[in-house]
Amino acid sequence: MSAPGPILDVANIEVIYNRTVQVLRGLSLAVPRGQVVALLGSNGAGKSTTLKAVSRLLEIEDGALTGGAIRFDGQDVAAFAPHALVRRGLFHVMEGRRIFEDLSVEENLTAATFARPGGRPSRGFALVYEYFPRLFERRSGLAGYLSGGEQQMLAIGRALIAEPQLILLDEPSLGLSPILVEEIFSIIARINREQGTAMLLVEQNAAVAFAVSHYAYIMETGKIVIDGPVERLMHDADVREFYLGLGAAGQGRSFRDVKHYKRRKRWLS
Amino acid sequence: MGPQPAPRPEDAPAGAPSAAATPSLAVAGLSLRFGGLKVLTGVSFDVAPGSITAVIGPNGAGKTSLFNCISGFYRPQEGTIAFEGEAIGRLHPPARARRGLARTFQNIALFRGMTVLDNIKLGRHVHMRTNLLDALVYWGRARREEIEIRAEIEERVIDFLDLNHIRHQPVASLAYGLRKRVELARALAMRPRLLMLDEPVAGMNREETEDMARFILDVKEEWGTTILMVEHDMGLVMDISDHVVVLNFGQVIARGRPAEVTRNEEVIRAYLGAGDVGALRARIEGREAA
Amino acid sequence: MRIGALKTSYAADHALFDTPVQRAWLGLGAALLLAFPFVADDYWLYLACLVAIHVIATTGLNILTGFTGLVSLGHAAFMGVGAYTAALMEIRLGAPFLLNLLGGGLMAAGVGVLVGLPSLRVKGLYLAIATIAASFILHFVFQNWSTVTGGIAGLSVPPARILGIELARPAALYWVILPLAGLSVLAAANLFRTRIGRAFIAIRDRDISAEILGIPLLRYKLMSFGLSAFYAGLAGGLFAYFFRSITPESFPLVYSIFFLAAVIVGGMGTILGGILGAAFMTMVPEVLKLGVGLASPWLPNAVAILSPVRTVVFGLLIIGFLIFEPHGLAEIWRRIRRFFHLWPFRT
Amino acid sequence: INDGIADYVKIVNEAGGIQGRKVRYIPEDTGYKVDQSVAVFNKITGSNPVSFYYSDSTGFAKTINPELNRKNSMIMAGASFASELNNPKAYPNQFVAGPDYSEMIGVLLEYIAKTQPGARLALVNSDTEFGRDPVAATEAMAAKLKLPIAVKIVTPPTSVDVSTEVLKLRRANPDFTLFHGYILAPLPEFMSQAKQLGLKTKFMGTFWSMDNSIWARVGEPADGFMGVMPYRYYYDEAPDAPMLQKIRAMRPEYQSTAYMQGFLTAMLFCESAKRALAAGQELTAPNLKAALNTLKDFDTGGIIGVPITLSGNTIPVGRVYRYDAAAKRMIGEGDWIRLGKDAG
Amino acid sequence: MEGFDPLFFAEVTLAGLGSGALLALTGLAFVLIYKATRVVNLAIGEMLMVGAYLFFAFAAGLGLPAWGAIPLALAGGGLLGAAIERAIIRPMLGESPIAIFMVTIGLGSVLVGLVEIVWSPNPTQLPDFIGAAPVFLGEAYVSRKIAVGFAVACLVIAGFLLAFRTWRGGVALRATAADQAAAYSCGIDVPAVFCAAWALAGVAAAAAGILVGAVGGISPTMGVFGLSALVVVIVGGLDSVAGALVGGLVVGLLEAWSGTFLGGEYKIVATFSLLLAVLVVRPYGLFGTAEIERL
Ligand SMILES: Nc1ncnc2c1ncn2[C@@H]1O[C@H](COP(=O)(O)OP(=O)(O)OP(=O)(O)O)[C@@H](O)[C@H]1O
Ligand SMILES: Nc1ncnc2c1ncn2[C@@H]1O[C@H](COP(=O)(O)OP(=O)(O)OP(=O)(O)O)[C@@H](O)[C@H]1O
Ligand SMILES: [Mg+2]
Ligand SMILES: [Mg+2]
Repeated sequence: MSAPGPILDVANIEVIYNRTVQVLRGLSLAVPRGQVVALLGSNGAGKSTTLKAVSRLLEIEDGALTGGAIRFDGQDVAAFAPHALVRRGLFHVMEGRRIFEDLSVEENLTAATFARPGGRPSRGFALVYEYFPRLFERRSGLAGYLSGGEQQMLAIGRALIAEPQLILLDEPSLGLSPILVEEIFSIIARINREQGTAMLLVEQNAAVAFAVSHYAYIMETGKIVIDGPVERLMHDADVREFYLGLGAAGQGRSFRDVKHYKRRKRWLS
Repeated sequence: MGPQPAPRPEDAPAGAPSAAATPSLAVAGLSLRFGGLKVLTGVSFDVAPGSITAVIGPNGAGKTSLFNCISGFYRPQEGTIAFEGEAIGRLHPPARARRGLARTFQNIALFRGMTVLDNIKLGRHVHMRTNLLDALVYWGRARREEIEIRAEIEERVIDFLDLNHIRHQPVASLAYGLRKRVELARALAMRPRLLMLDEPVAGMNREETEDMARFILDVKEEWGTTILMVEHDMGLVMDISDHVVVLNFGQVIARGRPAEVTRNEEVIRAYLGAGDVGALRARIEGREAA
Repeated sequence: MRIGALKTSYAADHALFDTPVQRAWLGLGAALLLAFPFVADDYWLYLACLVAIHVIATTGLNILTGFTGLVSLGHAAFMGVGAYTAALMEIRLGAPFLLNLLGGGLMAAGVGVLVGLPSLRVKGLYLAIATIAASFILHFVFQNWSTVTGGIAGLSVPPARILGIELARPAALYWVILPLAGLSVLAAANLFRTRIGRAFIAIRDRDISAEILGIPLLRYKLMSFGLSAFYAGLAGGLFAYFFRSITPESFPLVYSIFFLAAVIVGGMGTILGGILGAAFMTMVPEVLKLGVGLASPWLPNAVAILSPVRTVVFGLLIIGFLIFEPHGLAEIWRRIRRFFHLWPFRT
Repeated sequence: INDGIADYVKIVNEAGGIQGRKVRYIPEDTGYKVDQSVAVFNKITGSNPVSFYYSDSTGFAKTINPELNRKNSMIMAGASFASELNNPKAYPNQFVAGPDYSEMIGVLLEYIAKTQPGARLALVNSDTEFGRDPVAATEAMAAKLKLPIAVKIVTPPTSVDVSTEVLKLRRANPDFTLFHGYILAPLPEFMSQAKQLGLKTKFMGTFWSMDNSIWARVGEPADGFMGVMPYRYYYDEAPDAPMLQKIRAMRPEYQSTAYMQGFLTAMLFCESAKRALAAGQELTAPNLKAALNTLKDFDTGGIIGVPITLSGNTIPVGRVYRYDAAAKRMIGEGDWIRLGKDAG
Repeated sequence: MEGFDPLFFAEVTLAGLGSGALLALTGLAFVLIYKATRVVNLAIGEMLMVGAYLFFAFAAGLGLPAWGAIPLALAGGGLLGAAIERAIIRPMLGESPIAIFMVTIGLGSVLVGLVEIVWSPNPTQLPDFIGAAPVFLGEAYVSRKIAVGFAVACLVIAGFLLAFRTWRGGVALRATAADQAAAYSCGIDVPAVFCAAWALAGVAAAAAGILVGAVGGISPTMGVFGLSALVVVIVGGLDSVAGALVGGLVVGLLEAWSGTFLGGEYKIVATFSLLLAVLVVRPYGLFGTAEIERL
């Protein structure tokens, strides 16, 4: 690799929707090459918005980047159209899977071949089917009728076709059964390890996210509030309480015991 | 409402289905097919009045389809559904709603063009009498009824779910977690006797999940509403449900108290996996090392 | 600047016009409309009546398309049904004027319900096209059921009478048409304060979930079709008495498009939008004509290109509004109001 | 039309007006939409005292009739030749500056009966108010003249492809095919397909499809097309047509048949005003109409080839013309035909 | 009609198939746009009309021979399509289907008005470029123009059918239609796809326009032909190329038969009744894909 810097560098960005609602306020983060970085935060904090800003899909939703800079592989993403970014190796797996429901599984993968500059993935679809044998079984069925987990596999499979340098993954565990969460995350870890693909992972399930990530950021209302290597964050008391649901002593806390009046997060006050 | 002692599943009187009381909901031999695809096969289970029953199972097992059968959107080819002793299998969805079946949806289904308050009011629809003529004239019955339900909703639902500050906002502008809460509010406005929740905490972090858990428990305890819920968050299911039904490929593979179910080998194989993040991490790292 | 009004009861929160300022404006508007016939000439009264008729029809279409989300391109045909019914009741039965209007409305509602029947299965734009089909079939009936509709030659309608007074001129009809338009709009506004209006909107936003929440889809879709067609029929009845002659060509497909355009230009799903849209779209050709009149000294063939220019402007208005102000005139009006609300502090 | 009216008005005013009164002409475009026309009517009559109104369409003529009768202050003529208007009882204040559609067909039928007795006819009409107007009357007249009708064809207003209709025509194999309710399309296609099929039938049309310039653009396939025309063509150099010379002097380029129609209408308007004023009457509708009805063998300055008489609400005259592609002109065939006079 | 004449019936049927092919070609233009952009384009008839007028301008106005004027007119149609996409469809991305549907209605009106201003509202004829010698199939007569139209339409549609089977662009088209953001994220150049779809549709519409104009003459109101094409695509299914072909032929036949055996005034009712019947039985047309409705 030529450039030594991080594959993705987000500096102080601000995002406004519909010219009225400011969602990001000076957010910065970086993804080193070949690493998995987790981005956590409560609902509506702006995690998905951050990813959309990076992949430039923001404009479609009437959002605009009003400040800061985003550099992918050393170049400002503002210089590229969304599809051009994809062809340069930045793939965004969107929230809610967003597979093409009335295309077959294989056609969904074909659609992703547009992400390859030459049009053909170097190993065809073999790589995808190797990671997700289940997709191979259902390759000619309509994607709309896949189960949630299979759809998520397909969404990640599309990313693999592109052979990207960086994958933005938005809540891959959303609505998946525990076993599938495990499976998907194992594969995510495997892809990162075997292909050397860097990932920026947005996740609600902090526990599994920590399991695959090297570094994590936690954001609230549009900015980063804590960040650090996963090892360190896992021992932060607030993170343990609010993201992992662990009591001070480390044991799990039952939902039945949740008080009506709870301690609020320190960084909000 | 202050913190109350939460009854443990073990000592809840209606915790497990008992032969004596009429079950709130009784599903028997339900089968649903789409063309050649068997989505549900011979599903049977009861929901005890006043309990929280969780339906779990792998993706595509047919949980949402089961809900759709119960609320009448899908027509199962075989089987019966009885609600509080009455067979409702042939009723149209609105008729079921009128009998007290309310639900939320897996992919939030709020009405984007309405405010929070109107969305919630819509839940009262089935219990209102205003007809077209009343509505056009407005003065008289329609007005009386509108003001009546407004008062009831404000006092019972909006205060209860703490939605005061957003009642006049259009739902489109709300954050995800709040939308889920508005959906719950809309279902509660239907004065449900059975509340069906399809993945109420999906996409929520730990803290928000805790809030939702509290609301669910409060609904059960303060309103005495029976709850049937689909959820993948095993932490939540374990902690708050009284009874668990496990579906796999459209069939019930296990039933019972949460603790029993989680020990079931088949459930672990099909659904839970190791279920332990520490182990996952260890496995991933182990492989990395290898 | 106005300070936010505090409400002390739920009833107050439900009122249509909730502040004294709004009521004052409303009173002023009503007074102007009352005074209008005494200052305006025939031409302006004619336009006022036509606008009012279009307001009724547009509000009806707005109920169906703007609020219930069912696109209809058969609105002019429903209007035709109302017009023919009213005319026939007048000619054949000699029934009284207001009853004929009601009859026209009800008959149109019946036909509307019939046309709405496929709406349970046929969705979205497929439905829109099905209504085009219905409109052609109705047109065929108007044209070929000659013994009743007078065929292609149509029907001539005697002037309306109320209590023995003949209402032949716009100046006289104004006193019937305008109150009817007012009542129609008020009734529509009322509707959306109640469960029925909410059900319509719910169907527009997500019909399947609405059904599961207890709204019988077919019944409400048909209700919306029927009500919308009733408005069209009422407008059609007035049309018959206003123009005193109806032919199948009086209710062409472009007339339906005109109403749809009025709904969009005014603002889909707002009551005010129906009024503004109808008035705007009715007035545009007149303004254009004025413009051509002014231009004709310089452009000798201005009159000749007026017709195509009108066609172009009609299209551009639709496109322009949809692109630049999708929420229509009602939204512009709202912004203006907000501006004065906060004035002089912020824009 | 507009130009025709304007020109005649100019001629009159340059000649000092009607008994010293100038004539003012207010043109407005309505796009042939009834509500537009009514708006215009109200606008003009609301702000001007009007004696003559030129209307644009049959629909409008019918719509406004009650109002016209109520006002009783003006008379109206227009672009419509609808047979229905030829009813002085129902339409006392309107007239048609020419034959109505039925009478146009009548002219054609008389021509046919004269040149080829017993010829078989095909009637082709568009499915519009305009197209269906003379059908019933045509059948009656044809029966009277002993011309059998071999086939009746109705084309939908939007249809462009006429092959199936041509097939029908071929089966019926008529001697004459009478079109009514069209301006141009689909006549040329009918004619060229029929020629390909070797049909011998002769094609005929009515006023609105008789304009020279339309057929000039069609060119070759138009050759032999015939039709009825109540006025002379712009280029007609008949010696008894001083008005045409005047027109040619005013406008050097070809003027359409519609121009002639407008011109004649204006002429009749003015003539009626002249006569009414001469009789010392006010310009009210009954007076104007009465004045109009006094027209007996009135000389139109050659716009129409024979002196005209208003009968009922119309002027039932016309002449059959045939298009000659080589000359690029409509050429007169036979004499002017006056219905009800020359007919046996 | 007296008795049944098989030859006559065959001729009517052939004529019906011929005009059906023209309908199918127009339907194809419609389907292309719908497939890629989910836009129900009510202005398709007007695009067709503009295509015919462009040919008229090149052939009669500039006096070019047919082989020169046709490609120019087709290119013009394509440009028009692309321009429409750029100017009014792209700003509408993400709006409701109803709104976009209305925009195309507005567009139709603008096109008619512009043509009337440029070329006057009067109907005219296209210069003849097909020739007049009739074609006989066995004993049955077929108008030459109709025969040529049929051949061209069938060739074009067959070409598109083949392309959609094998060509990757077909997937891009459908993916874009299904979810623009997701298509972007797969590296598909969404604006380019949109533009291409509209341009291709413009070409197809212009081709149909030239053929229709050759048969029936041209006038600013010839866009109503688009209404019949609308019936075609509803019957065939909005998103199916094969559906356009089948629907076109079915509607063409129905028009021919009803026009001949019932009378011309029944043509429109017959086709629209067919439309209603199909919709009630198959709400998404004969070959259209049903929307996936899940909760
Ligand atoms: N298209 C949009 N228009 C207006 N506001 C938007 C839009 N998309 C998101 N928002 C608002 O921006 C805020 C952040 O949204 P975002 O989707 O980035 O949150 P998130 O952190 O991804 O939350 P979640 O966990 O629910 O996915 C929310 O308040 C949301 O309501
Ligand atoms: N309308 C339908 N037509 C065809 N197949 C359907 C339909 N609805 C559901 N299915 C199929 O039925 C199966 C069960 O789907 P369902 O949505 O009930 O799963 P689920 O248990 O809710 O899964 P998840 O946990 O992912 O929500 C799936 O394979 C799905 O593809
Ligand atoms: Mg998100
Ligand atoms: Mg589900």
